[in-house]
Amino acid sequence: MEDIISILITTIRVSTPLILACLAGLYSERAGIVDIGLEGKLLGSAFGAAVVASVTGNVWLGLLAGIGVSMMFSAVHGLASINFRGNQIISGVALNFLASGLTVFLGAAWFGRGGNTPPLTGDARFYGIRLPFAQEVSGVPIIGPIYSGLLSGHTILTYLAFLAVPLTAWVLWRTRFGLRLRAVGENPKALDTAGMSVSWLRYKALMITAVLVGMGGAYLSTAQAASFSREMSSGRGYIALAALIFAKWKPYPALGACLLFGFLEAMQYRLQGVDLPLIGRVPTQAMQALPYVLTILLLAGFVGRAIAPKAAGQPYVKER
Amino acid sequence: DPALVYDGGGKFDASFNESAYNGAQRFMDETGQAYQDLEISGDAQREQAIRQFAARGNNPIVLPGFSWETALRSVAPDFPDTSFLIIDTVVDDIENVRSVVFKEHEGSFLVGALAAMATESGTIGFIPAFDFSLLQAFGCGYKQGAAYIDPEVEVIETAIGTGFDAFNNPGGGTEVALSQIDRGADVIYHAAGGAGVGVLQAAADSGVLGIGVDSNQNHLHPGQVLTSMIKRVDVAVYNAFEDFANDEWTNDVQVLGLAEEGVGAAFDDNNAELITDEMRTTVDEITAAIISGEIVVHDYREDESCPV
Amino acid sequence: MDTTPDHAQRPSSAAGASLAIELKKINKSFGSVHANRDIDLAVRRGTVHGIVGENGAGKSTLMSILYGFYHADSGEIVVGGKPVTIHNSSDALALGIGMVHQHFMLVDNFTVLENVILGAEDSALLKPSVDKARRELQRLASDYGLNVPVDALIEDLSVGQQQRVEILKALYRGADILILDEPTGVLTPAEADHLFEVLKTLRDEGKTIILITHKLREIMAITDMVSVMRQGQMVETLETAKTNPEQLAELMVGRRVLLRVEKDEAKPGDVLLDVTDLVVADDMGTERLKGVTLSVRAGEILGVAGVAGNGQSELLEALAGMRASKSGTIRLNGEDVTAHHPDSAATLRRKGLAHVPEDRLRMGLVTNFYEWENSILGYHDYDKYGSGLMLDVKAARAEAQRHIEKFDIRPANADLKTANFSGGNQQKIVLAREMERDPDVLIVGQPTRGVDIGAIEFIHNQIIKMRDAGKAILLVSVELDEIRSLSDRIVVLFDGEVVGEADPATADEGELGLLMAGVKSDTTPKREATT
Amino acid sequence: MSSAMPLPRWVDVLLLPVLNVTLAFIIGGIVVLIVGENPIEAVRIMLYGAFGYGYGFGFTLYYTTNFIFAGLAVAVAFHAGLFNIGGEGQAYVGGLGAILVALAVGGLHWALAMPLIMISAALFAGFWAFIPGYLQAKRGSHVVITTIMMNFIATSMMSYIISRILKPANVNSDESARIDEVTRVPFLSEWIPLLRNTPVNISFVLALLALVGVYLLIWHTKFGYALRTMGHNGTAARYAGMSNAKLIMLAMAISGALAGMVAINDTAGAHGRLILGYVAGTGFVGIAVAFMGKAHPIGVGLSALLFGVLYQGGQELAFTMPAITREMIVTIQALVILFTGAMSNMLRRPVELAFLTARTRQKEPVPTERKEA
Ligand SMILES: Nc1ncnc2c1ncn2[C@@H]1O[C@H](COP(=O)(O)OP(=O)(O)OP(=O)(O)O)[C@@H](O)[C@H]1O
Ligand SMILES: Nc1ncnc2c1ncn2[C@@H]1O[C@H](COP(=O)(O)OP(=O)(O)OP(=O)(O)O)[C@@H](O)[C@H]1O
Ligand SMILES: [Mg+2]
Ligand SMILES: [Mg+2]
Repeated sequence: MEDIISILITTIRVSTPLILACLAGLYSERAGIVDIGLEGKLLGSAFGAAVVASVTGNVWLGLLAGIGVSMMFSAVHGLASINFRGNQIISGVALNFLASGLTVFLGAAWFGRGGNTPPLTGDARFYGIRLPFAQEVSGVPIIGPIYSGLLSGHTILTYLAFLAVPLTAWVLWRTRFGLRLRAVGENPKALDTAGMSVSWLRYKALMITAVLVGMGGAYLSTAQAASFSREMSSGRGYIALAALIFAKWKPYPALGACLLFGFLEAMQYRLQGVDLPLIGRVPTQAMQALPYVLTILLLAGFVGRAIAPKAAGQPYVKER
Repeated sequence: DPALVYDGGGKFDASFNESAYNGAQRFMDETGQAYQDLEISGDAQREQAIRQFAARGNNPIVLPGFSWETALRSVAPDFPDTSFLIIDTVVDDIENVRSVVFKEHEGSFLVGALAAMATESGTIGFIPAFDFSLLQAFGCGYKQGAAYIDPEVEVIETAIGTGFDAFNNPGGGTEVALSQIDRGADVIYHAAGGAGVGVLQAAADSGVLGIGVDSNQNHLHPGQVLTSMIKRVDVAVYNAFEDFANDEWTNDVQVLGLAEEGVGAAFDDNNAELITDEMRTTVDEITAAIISGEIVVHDYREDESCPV
Repeated sequence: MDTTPDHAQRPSSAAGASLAIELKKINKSFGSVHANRDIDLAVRRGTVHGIVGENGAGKSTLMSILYGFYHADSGEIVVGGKPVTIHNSSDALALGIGMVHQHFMLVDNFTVLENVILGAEDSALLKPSVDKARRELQRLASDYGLNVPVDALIEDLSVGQQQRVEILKALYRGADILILDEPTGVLTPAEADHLFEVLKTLRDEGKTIILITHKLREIMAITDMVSVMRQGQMVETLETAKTNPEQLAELMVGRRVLLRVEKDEAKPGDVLLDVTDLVVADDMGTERLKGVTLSVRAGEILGVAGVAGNGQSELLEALAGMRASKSGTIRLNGEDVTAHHPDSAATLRRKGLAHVPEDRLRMGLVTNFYEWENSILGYHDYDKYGSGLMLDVKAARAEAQRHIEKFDIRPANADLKTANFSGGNQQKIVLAREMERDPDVLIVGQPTRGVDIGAIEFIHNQIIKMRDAGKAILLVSVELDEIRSLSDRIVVLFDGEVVGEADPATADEGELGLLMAGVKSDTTPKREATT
Repeated sequence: MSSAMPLPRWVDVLLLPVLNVTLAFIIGGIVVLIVGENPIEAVRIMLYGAFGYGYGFGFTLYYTTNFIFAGLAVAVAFHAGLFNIGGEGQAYVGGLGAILVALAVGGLHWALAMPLIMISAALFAGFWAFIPGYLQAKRGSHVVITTIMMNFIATSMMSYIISRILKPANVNSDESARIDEVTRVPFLSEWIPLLRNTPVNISFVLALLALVGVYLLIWHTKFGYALRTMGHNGTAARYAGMSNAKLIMLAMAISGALAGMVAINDTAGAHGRLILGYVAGTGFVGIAVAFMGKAHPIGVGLSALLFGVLYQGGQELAFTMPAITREMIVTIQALVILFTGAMSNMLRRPVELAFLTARTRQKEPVPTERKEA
């Protein structure tokens, strides 16, 4: 039981940035903009958040800065793929490179620590929040470990990430914005001829993307770790993208997919060097490849053909 | 001028390369002697970097890291008047090369012993960046030290990643540390360079003890880092610069272990409260025993295996 | 059916009737193409105003300007007597202008309701708008006979129903002036009739309708006025009652056009294509052909009539070897060639089958290729175009040049990207490629879809020539006129089955129309019938 | 995209890319300014470092070789409508293929060994790319995702193989044994003394041949025709009787095999052994190279050279201007990709406009001016 709880706790922590990035990608791709630059945005906003948090000593300003950085990235991505009708994948790849170069370059120039920021302490980072009565309940069997151990004690960003899932579902299916968002990813012309601006709608979606992925980046450097270090996003943006496809661009399945990837990672840490029954000791590297192998198997086996929003990846061309 | 070319992890990796940098910096501060340094971005640049420095007359040239060996072997003979220092591997068949290697396993033995004495849960952790032999040598020494104190102590070992990029994944370090803590580890030793920052952070946040590596990392979380396994790369670099400046350069192989004070456990104000007198005494005894040869610490690199 | 124009009752030259729309000296260029040149157009309120013209004459462009989709380079727009500037479609909608585009602007995986309210929502939350739209659609349905299942997904609707959704969208937004761009291209005669009934009702209520079409029959049947455009200019505006198809055709093309197909009696020979009990499923696994049996002889044209979506596409693809059949057999020249494998298209070609696909842009052409590259599509691995692995570019260019000359493809430049040819010329590129192989069997889908009458004349003549040369031709078209004038025999496809066979010489349109709607002599309609 | 008024070809293939690269450099220059260095001087040093002397030039060619292979890999897949982001992993696995054969035939003269090593590297890397190709063709899994996953898997797998299997006991670093000197792909310096001590080797010639080969493959073979048909319009390919599934798998395998040639340059040549993580981003640079070169071999060759210059010149820069680190080079790379790849239309409009006005002004006096190349 305790083992399971502890793996699940790790799962939640590891999943948090994935969920945020995955939902971010959902808004963008639902609006018809493929965002392979999630990785770069995560990295960039992790950097922005850590820099500002360490300079000001205020983690909330850091969070804002993180979001600000991903906003800038989104703006460039929007400019390239909405205004200049460029290839969205190339734009994303370019942003990933940019984040990987600029963060270290600027970080080294500003802090002289090879691109890393100074460690964050005190108010400059997020801490776990103890839910009400967590202390009191902790002794109760079953409920205790689940409530006090599993559910309590995460940072505000984790709770926000989980809240963002139902919120996204609600926005998508119950609001005017959601209707238009879904439409613009399927058939932008339908919106255009109905008198709405395709570009503006897509920019709005990209801004939401930026907010969410900015929170994800801030989580990496100010909640999970307590400083920025180079390449710290280490592929999470790509995993989030895979999760999004796996979830067929739907919010609750996206949550499920991210938790699954988080769980695989948690298991991977857990099973290293452990003698498994029948199999024996599996090489570390095999354990570490497991989430990726499973992703491929799941994509190929279970999901079948994932049908993306029809207009995703295609620039909307409108002659004036 | 002397030159220093960093290994893959880059100048400020918070451990190995940074330690080399600190040595060079200290020399400059003390003597006013400037030096040149460079970070490389790929294996192809290794030879290029050395050759370029040598061609420009930089002398001596310091190469921290065993990955320099191949490049050094092809360049050094072309520049017989230039002196080279390579750290972490032995190149003894070329005239103008000095080699410095450390007995990391001895230092790790000490911190392993300290961890075994400090643990209350009977479980301690080791976190290498990824699975390769140098880091295994750290781990193996650590395990021997722990077993020396108490054979019952369990050592959990979890790698962060699979390649050099794992050195830059503090988030991974945090998660690995937390998962070890969840499994009961209450002292955790990392050999993960930059990612170790995440390990020590997680340990501090969770109220367990971390153990730093390479340079003295006790100050990162005062009172929450039990000790650090220091590896005096800085001293090796400093000495090289100094010897050259004083015309005392020797092309020899220096093996720096506990006896030479090339490795050791760090004690300072930051961890004073954590180290009991008894622990301190034990460490001193062990140190003496290792120096005298009474205790032989096995080096993983010799046969790629660990007795414990 | 009732296509009698009722100008008689309506005072068509009522000078007092106010103008709904007036366009003055509209100019619009795309790069070096001057699509609209000093266009003047006046549309009277409460009339149906037709616009005709060749492909590329500038009709759609003009209407897109009126609808705010394009911006005119110069000129003035007057709506209801007031000069206006229309920046975008919402301005147009606010002025009461609605448009049904040639290609529907619907979101396929949305419901009808969602499509209708999209862009016309009342509040940030959807619920109130949905409720309101549901009531409103009910009212519109009963007022105009525009019935659609409001909760169905668009992709599950027939084209005719989708078009109703488009009209409902416009009406829901309070459109007073309704523009329809080639609305009948994909409709059955029955659906077209129904559409015209709706349009008449709307007109009688005082709404103004602008109708773009290539079918002069429709112009004669429903419009009050008709404007003719040619090469970006407005040639004439006439009262429909005072003109005739021949005159309109000549105005459009600038020369006399033969509006009828002239052909001799067929001299059928051996059966070259023989299909028995063919069952074929679509990509989703739904059976679209449920046991089709038919045969085509040398020297005859078999017309396959039917409403789009009743299995024509699957029939063509199965015959062409692009789609595996679940059961049944296909014989070509007596040889069993039933495709079990989707790549057998190449094999069938070598056995003497040529295929002009329904959708030239999606299937028949690579628009990004040069013309010469498209002239060998499907035949690139013939020895003629290079031995072994290599491609003989010169030979392919020469082939293209032959096509260009023989089919009068314009512009006569094999090194132009295919995307830059007009629809009619693109169609000619495909036809030339398939016909020049001298195949035994030619299967042709929608050969003249969206093509102007000049090109239609040419294409029809080519098909007849092939027949007279002793080829077996299977022609699939949703244009009943085309089927009737070209075919020697007609079969009607409904819901994946052949529901009847007719002789084009004797069958009347009403009878065919009923068959196409699934009304076999005794059964009741399966799909939506005429309402 | 077809525009109503096509620009002359030279504008499209030469002027616009040059303008875009310039723009990227201007922005990069601003970043250089921010850290307090002189951008003009920086460019001068870079050019000197890349071309100014034999040693630097050798390195430029060496990098160019890698980028040509990586760029061609992406380009071939791109013509088939596939986006292969997996060059990195494919090149890595190709290294395994190269080293296994190179060690197995150790002692064999390089002229005989090289074809064997190439075939093996191509097979290994091709297979690594074939897997995503197969999954795309048969299961519809998007290659963009699967190639990314395959990169991660390659890292793990190779880490295990190198450090646990290939590494001889007597070496410290994680790398394989060395290839026999006679077997190793020879350096060009054997023939051209100017290139002394530089790692540029016979693979450079191979890369130039690959450029020609890919050109012929794409535009002058029937297979290339089929590939491009599918790349532009999969339905039309089906209509033409081509098997999309086969084409996808073949295109990916060829793409991977080209990426695998990086191993000939590095593993079998420059390094003479397989080193942990040796690809070091070359596969990703290939993406930039391919898109900047518009997936055309001439373009790929030129942009590979540009990146070669960036790399070698950047190294020179790092020597001379310590404030400018390797990350600066990555940043400029990103800007080049952004401006030449994703934002290539940004300057297009102004250029089109300029041409239109120039033309209309010239129209009356010189009506023949409209002729296009
Ligand atoms: N988006 C565009 N970009 C460039 N040129 C265009 C564009 N749309 C139309 N044109 C040009 O404008 C001319 C008029 O096109 P338009 O679509 O209005 O013709 P049309 O009369 O509607 O033809 P059809 O009967 O085939 O629908 C075309 O010949 C074409 O040259
Ligand atoms: N987006 C565009 N860019 C450039 N030229 C175009 C574009 N659209 C159309 N054209 C040009 O317009 C001319 C006619 O195009 P148009 O679309 O009107 O053809 P069409 O006959 O109406 O085709 P369809 O039957 O498909 O409607 C062609 O010669 C083509 O070169
Ligand atoms: Mg039109
Ligand atoms: Mg048209």
